[in-house]
Amino acid sequence: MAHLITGLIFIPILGALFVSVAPRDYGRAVALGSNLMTVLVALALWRYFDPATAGLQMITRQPWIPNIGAEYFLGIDGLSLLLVLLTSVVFPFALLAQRAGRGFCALMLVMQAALYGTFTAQNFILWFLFYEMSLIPAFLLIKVWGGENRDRAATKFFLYTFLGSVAMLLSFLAIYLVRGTFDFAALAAFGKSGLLPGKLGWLAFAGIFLGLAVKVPLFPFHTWLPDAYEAAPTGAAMVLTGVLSKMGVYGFMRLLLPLFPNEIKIMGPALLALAVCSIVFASLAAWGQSDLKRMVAYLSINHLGYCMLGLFAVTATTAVPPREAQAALSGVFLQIFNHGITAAALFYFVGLLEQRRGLRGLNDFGGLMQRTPLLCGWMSVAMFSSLGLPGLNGFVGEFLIFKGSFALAAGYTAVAVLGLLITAIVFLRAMQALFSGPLDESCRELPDLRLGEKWIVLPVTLLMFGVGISPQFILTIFNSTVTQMVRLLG
Amino acid sequence: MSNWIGAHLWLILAVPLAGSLVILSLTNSRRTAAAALAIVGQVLAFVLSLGAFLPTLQAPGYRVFTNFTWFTFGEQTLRLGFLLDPLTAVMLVMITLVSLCIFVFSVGYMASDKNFTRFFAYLSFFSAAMLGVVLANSLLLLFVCWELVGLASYLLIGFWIKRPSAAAAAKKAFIITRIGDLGFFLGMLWLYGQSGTLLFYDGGNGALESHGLLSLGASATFIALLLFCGAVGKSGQFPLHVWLPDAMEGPTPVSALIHAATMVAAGIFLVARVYPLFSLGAIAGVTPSLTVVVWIGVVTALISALIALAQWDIKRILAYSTVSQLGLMMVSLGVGGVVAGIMHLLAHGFFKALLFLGSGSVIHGCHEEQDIRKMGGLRGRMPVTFLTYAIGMMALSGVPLFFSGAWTKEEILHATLQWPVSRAPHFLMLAGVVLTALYMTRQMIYVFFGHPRGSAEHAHESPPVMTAPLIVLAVCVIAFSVMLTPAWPWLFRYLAGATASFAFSQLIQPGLFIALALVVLGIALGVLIYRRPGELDPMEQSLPALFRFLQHGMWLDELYDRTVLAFARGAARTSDWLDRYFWDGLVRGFGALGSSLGSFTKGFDERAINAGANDAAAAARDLGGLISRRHSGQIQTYLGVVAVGMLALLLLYAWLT
Amino acid sequence: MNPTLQLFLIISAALFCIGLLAALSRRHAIFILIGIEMMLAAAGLNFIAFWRFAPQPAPPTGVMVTVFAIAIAAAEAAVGLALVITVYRHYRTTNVDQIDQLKG
Amino acid sequence: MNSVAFVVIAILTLAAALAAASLQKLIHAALCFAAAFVGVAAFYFLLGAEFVGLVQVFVYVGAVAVLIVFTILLTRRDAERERGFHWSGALIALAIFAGLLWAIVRTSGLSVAAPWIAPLTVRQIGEALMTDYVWPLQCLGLVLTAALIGALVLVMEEKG
Repeated sequence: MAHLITGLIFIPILGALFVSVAPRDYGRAVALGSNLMTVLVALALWRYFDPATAGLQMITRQPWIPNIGAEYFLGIDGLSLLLVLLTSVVFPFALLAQRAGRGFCALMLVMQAALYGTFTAQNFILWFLFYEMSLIPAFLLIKVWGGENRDRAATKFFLYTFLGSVAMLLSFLAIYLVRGTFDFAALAAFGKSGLLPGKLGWLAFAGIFLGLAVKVPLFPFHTWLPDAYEAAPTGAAMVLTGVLSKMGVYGFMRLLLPLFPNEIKIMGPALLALAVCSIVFASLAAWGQSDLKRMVAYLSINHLGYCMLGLFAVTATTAVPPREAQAALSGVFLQIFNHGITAAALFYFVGLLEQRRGLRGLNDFGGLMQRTPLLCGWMSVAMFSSLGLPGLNGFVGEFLIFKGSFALAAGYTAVAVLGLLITAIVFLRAMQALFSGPLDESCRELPDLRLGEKWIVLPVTLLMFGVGISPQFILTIFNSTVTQMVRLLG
Repeated sequence: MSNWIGAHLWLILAVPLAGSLVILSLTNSRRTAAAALAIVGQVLAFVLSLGAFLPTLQAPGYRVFTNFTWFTFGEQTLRLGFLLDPLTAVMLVMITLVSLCIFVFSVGYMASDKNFTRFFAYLSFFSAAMLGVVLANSLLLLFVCWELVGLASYLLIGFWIKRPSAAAAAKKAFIITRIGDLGFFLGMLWLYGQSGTLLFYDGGNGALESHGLLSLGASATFIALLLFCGAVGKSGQFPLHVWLPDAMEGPTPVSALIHAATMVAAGIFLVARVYPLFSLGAIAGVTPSLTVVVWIGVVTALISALIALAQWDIKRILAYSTVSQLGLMMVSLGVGGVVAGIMHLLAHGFFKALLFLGSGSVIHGCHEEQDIRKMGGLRGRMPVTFLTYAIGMMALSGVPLFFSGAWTKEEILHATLQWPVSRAPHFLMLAGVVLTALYMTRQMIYVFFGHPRGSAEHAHESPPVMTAPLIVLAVCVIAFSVMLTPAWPWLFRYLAGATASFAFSQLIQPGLFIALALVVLGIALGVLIYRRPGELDPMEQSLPALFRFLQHGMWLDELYDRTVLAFARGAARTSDWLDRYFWDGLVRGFGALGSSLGSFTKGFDERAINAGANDAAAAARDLGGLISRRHSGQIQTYLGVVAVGMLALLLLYAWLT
Repeated sequence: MNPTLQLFLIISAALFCIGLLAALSRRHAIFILIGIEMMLAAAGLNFIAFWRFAPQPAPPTGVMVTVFAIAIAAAEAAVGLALVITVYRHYRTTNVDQIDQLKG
Repeated sequence: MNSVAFVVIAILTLAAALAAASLQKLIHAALCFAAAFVGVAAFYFLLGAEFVGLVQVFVYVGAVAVLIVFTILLTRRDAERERGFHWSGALIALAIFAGLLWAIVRTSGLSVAAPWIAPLTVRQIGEALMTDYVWPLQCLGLVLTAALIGALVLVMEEKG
């Protein structure tokens, strides 16, 4: 049982090896097979996970390089399990979405392993190893299989995230030199009384913040994202937005919040302002886009902004009422999951449109509802989920985030609510341009959803409805983790 | 029975919802099945509503609720619930009855539409969502259903998807109501934060009960005003009323459903439902929030009645009339006449549905013509439509005794008279009564009297499937007036939670004469002015500028377009630009700083040693080249960057120690 | 006066910077390689010096690292020079200013 | 430790290194490079790491320097004389040297004299290599093999 997590990490790596030696036409099948196994393992993890216990579970702990405090230390709590499940959902979805060769599949699997590792590692060295390991496949996926401007986008993506990582690594080296451990839990214990003294503490905070803010991304470090998502192939874009962006949010929760509670409290208003800027500017920028993929990319920034808003609101006030903090954090957790599913689905649909039409500008389509009603219907579901319509998954998370953040930081929240409005405008504008009006000449021959595509869309859509109508099954996973986090903050 | 229905209130909305889902999964060719399913679902909902209505008659102040846990987060639970009280019960009956008529009418009206099944799926969904709004015992559940109502109206307004104008109107409706909903959302969050619950009634712990209200304190005013924003959006109050006339792009049954029974009533219902929040801390029935409600209502009622005078589209006239009547209801709620407002809402639901369906019948008969200038003389060609329409018109204008609108208007005017703050609303509403009679007379004359113009020459009466609902609704309008007379104030007392008795002497009240005089004045004025209907409106002849001003809805759309929208679009463009050039540049600037130091390897000696004094332009060009050269793959540049990074680290070390 | 650790470190720093100078300033690929080798040697010198001046008895870690570093440097030099020859054949030049195909 | 020897070696090494970095003719630079590395090896001897010093001489002077000379000869058409020099590189190098110097000087506890030391025998090193460092050794073997093959492939490819 304790080795389930190890299995989770190594199955995709083995899968990647098998994919690269498999016959050319079977690469994707092998990759999907490997994903089936990881889904089963993830389900087993879920089955054996005890939601009533707050701390780490299913711990695997082996010494690795004792000289530098590196350990092979894996374990899951509610947050980790949530992200592991998300990874296990999004990767098969992405692999099914993209008709791809062996190289693509192998890289995707390596990235999957890295993500599982990132979400379960409890020692910085191990975590950082996985964190960086995900970067290289992502870079290559954009660079080799990307669309227009892929070279520029890939380099930009790599440079931004890598510089962020370097800053983070340096900060952790400083922490290690002072505290002598890389263990998250041990470091968190120092956090309350100040992890590092004076200037050094601020510097380390800034470094880690920078690394994570680039990854999320948080305004104004987000400019790599639209380029990268625009250039990335559909499958990679789905994974980038669905899971990779969550590494940053996860990092904020796992590292910054417990390790630097004092610094983050002092910086609270500024951080909240950045989150609000993320929300408002990104949605406005999405309004200004005519390329569907770029538009969805900007909305992705906007939605992660909600996560950041909830997260920073929890830390922004000196005396945090536990009720509100629990609401905000639960909302952030739910939003992580919801955004992963919904944004991936949106990229999938944009990919379908692009695949059929060859273009993906807002004005390259028109009147699709008459020609492809099913595609339009399902895509609308994803769009409404993203704009936070009640009954679909997006609403529950956003409601909880805003419930918490409104009580904790009312002014910021009131501005952030504008994001909800602008998101609605952006999506309705897109729907108007794509679906309604007279049928565009160029869209006369577009086929509707094929059988295989229906089966790909169905589970994800069901999940959207499921979470929207009865979110309890997701909330149960992390309720005790949230409670514990709030208690530590208070 | 009463216990059973109290515990199974969810069935009332589940039936149409299930119907809608089943219809959605049908193929386009299963038209009969779709219509049958929708109507059966609606009949069932109607029967269940009656079943819910009956027990509420037992005792004054009847209230039953069932609460349940939606989900648990952290250590708290979020609870939702369903509620049955007189307010809910009468709304249920009204909504299901009117919807039923509209469903039957649609079978005829939409008979030739390709997407017949989809239409009925949407209609059922709309009805389910609206029933949810009425049944909710939790502000959150109310909000959820409220948004779903918005979605359904979006789908229905934009139903004729090929028309770009329909798509634009649908978008406008959704976005403008969502502006109001943001206020609603914030108000809900605030209320939740303050009182810790969103349930209305929870055995003494609900937000509307003494315990919850006590915890609000001074914030109640703000919460109430924020919630009122939602009502302003949904009920088309000034300044967010602009979506409602445009929403006429949808099929006529949709207009009837949205403008009569359901969506627009939601805002009034919301204010009535959370009335304890508005009236918290009232002195003689006046609070700041209620005062805002009154003035918004007054402005809305007058503005839209004036605009209605200058419209040519038969449905737009009705739409502005709806806005005006909703304003009247808001005034009523604001001055403390909650019951009067709700009664007017019910009465309005019936007669406005009747008018819209009648206009649908007219449009259908005139081959999809909506311009009243091209109608005329339909009195003889469409007798049933004419008669029922006349009944609706008289109810709307407020002709006393047999028409429901008169009694409720009289109640409202009576309530405004007692408002301690100002008499102005009372007199302005009296003016509104005259205006209403005037524009309805104008419409009647243009449509049904005079000589046929344009397509009206080939007009024909609609099929029975369309006229039958008209007759049913007309009968309802007249029958309903019995329940509204002050002689037997049964409904009034029922809603107010008191018992009623019959007193014939109450039938004739002095206020009635004033109202009668005003209505007669309005109609007479109308007949006088519009006695010769033609291409040119009399007002257009005498006051062309004013007419154009009113015809274009006081240029409000244009005003919004030039100010708010232009600003927002500019902001969107600016943030896109900032993103591409400024933020990107700023962040990369730091990188550029490092790497230009690195790529100095090349730039430095060329510029400083070899070149000497160049002119400024060349220097600028070189600088551009310097930055773009960062992308060239020179190993030494990279090495230089690394070295500069090391220098930076050394400096950092110096700063730290 | 016997040389102290400080002196060795200064020498090592000087050697490193000379290597850096060669790697940054010269345009010939072979000079860059030479520069890199010098920087590596400077690092090795540091390791040995720290080992020598550490409180005794010290484990021979510094020595071992240097041995390994030398071996790796040799490998690196071999590959680097092979690259130089290949590039020279390809472009007929070894001047790195004219080789900018490593565009990212 | 002899301070005279130290000064002499230091001057020779640094001078040779500087020459290697700045001489115009490549072949001269390569020879100076070899000399500088002999100097480094001498430092190793001075510090009591005779084995490392020997390895340094064998590997650098015996192998790498020869390789460099061969390469120069192979590419000599172009490599005769090298023109460009980036002065900014010198600036950066100087700045870094200043920074390092500053850091070294202000770090306290570096002005220690060398303690007495038992000579480090080759046997000890061999034992360490085969026990504590056996894994790195194996990995290094792999790296060297890979480098060998890689270099061969790189150089041969053109002919095929």
